[in-house]
Amino acid sequence: MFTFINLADILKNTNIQDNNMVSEQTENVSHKFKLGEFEGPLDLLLFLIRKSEINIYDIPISEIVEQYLAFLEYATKKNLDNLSEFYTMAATLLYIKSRMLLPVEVDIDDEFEDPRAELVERLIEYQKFKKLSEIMSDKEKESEWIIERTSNQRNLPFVNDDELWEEIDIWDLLQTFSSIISNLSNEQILDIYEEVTLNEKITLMNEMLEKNQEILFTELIKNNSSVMEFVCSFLAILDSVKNKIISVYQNRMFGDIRIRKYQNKIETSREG
Amino acid sequence: MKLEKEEALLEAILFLESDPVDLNSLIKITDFSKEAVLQALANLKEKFSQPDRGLELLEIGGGYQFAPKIEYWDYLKGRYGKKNENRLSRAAMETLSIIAYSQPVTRAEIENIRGVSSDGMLRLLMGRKLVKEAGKKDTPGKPVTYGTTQEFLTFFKLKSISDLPKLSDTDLKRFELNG
Amino acid sequence: MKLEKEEALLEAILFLESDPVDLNSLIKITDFSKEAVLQALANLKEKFSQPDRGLELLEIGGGYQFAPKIEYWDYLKGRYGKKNENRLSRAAMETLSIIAYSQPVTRAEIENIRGVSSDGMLRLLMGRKLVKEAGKKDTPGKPVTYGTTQEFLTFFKLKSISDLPKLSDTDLKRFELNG
Repeated sequence: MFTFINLADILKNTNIQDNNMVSEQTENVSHKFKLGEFEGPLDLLLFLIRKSEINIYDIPISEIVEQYLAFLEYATKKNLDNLSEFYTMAATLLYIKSRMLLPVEVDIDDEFEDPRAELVERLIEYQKFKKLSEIMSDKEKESEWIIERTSNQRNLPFVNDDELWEEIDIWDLLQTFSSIISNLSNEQILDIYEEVTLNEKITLMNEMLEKNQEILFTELIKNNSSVMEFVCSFLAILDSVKNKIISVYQNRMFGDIRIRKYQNKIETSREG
Repeated sequence: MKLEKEEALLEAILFLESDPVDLNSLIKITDFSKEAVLQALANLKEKFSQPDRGLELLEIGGGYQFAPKIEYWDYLKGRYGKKNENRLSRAAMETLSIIAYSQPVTRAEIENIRGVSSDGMLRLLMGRKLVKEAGKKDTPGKPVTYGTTQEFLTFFKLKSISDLPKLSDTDLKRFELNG
Repeated sequence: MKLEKEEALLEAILFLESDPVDLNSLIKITDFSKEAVLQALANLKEKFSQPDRGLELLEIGGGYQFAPKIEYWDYLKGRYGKKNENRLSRAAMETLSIIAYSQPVTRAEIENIRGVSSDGMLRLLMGRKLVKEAGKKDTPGKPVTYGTTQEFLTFFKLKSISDLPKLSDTDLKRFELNG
């Protein structure tokens, strides 16, 4: 009679070396034998065959049927689900057993005549995939850990956080600058807060010279009421002449000053 | 063959991408010839195998991808590691290996091998995107067949389905003796 | 100094991170000494500057980060650039605002205001044509100065640089009070 014992004991006594038995599955050795561990009737059959140390190609069918039915009885008592497939297999086994009992001269070596042949073939096939799924499980273990990048989406240029502007406008720029400035010491900001700066006028002048071959001094003045405007604009011209960025021309005394790019200015300024 | 520019650009692309990129995409993005891309990839692979490189160039599911070398994982696990808690059950793995090694295969064929209904397992595997419908079989009733997906290859780190691990010679003999 | 392992691990970390990683974090993750990390980073920077490398090691806002070299951006723009066409990172924005409001300004001056190396950002802004070299400063060493471009004006819909909004009166007052 089939009794439910520790799987480890069964495996310990099972010689799986040369008898075409069920493939080694030592992973569960230390576990208590559990009904739920059978994936189906074929799985159960393979277990029984292995436990009994019998040759899969010459299954003593009466013995196996007896053990199989004992399991089924136990499982039914325990109200296990999904037993229909196990019952189907029981019917198949009983059919094979009855065929084996028929008083017909059967040559056991001729597998085409053997009523067990089809079942054996299925068992072998199932056993093969069991082995393959063990290999796949090992492979899965290699993927036990995955190392993930902190962000899957990478773009140009490199965006650092999500607090970005779909469209930044000039006020964002001002605000950014303003907050940078608020953290600075006074020495660092010196001429940043002036209403008009020399640098600003130099920049404006360069900008205008990019579009026009020649500009007039008065065009640099944006606010006629500010003396600083005039001073900075004039200083900008002096500074740029000194640095050979522009050349200045005057048609007559006190006339407007005409400003042109210094020749080769681009080349000299881009060097280095 | 010296392919400095090609290698550099491919390095940049594979850095920007996090998933495997297939050859055709690489050719399209770079506008290089297939030969140049393949040769540059081979050169890259070789270079990244040097011990002063922390990444390696993997070929997974027909695509190319950088990944940190396994020997550095212990350093990286703490901050970047994620454990795969979602291991497949034995039943699911059985079903999956039948599909992987016999694809395209119908549900009836799977159930015949396993000896149990495989409806739930199939749904689970499709839910995890490891398995997909692969067409219909040209037999009466035109049953749907199933096969593995790109995600399957990625998950198992396989170059292609022909890279599936094989049975050992002993096992092979055992299963073929009376096959 | 040979730091193969250190370089390799740092390469892997900077590959996994999407934001710049500061020195302290790198030391913490790797458990290497500060000197080793700094030296390995310097070695990496040098190696990635080779023409067969498509990435470069940038130092941005006090952190380290890999980025595709600017010379390959034209290839990469189509696929990886779109989303950011109108976006600037905070670090870039800071640098740009300093240049816009203080131009012409030297790199040393920018770095003095930001407190961090602005090499990468300057190159990024120049790559995007928002900033250009604007001449040389008349001080010892004649350092290059930077200013905004025509594209800058277009981008911010400004008629001219004199249209840049001014700091508010409150800001001005605070300065005067402290000054």
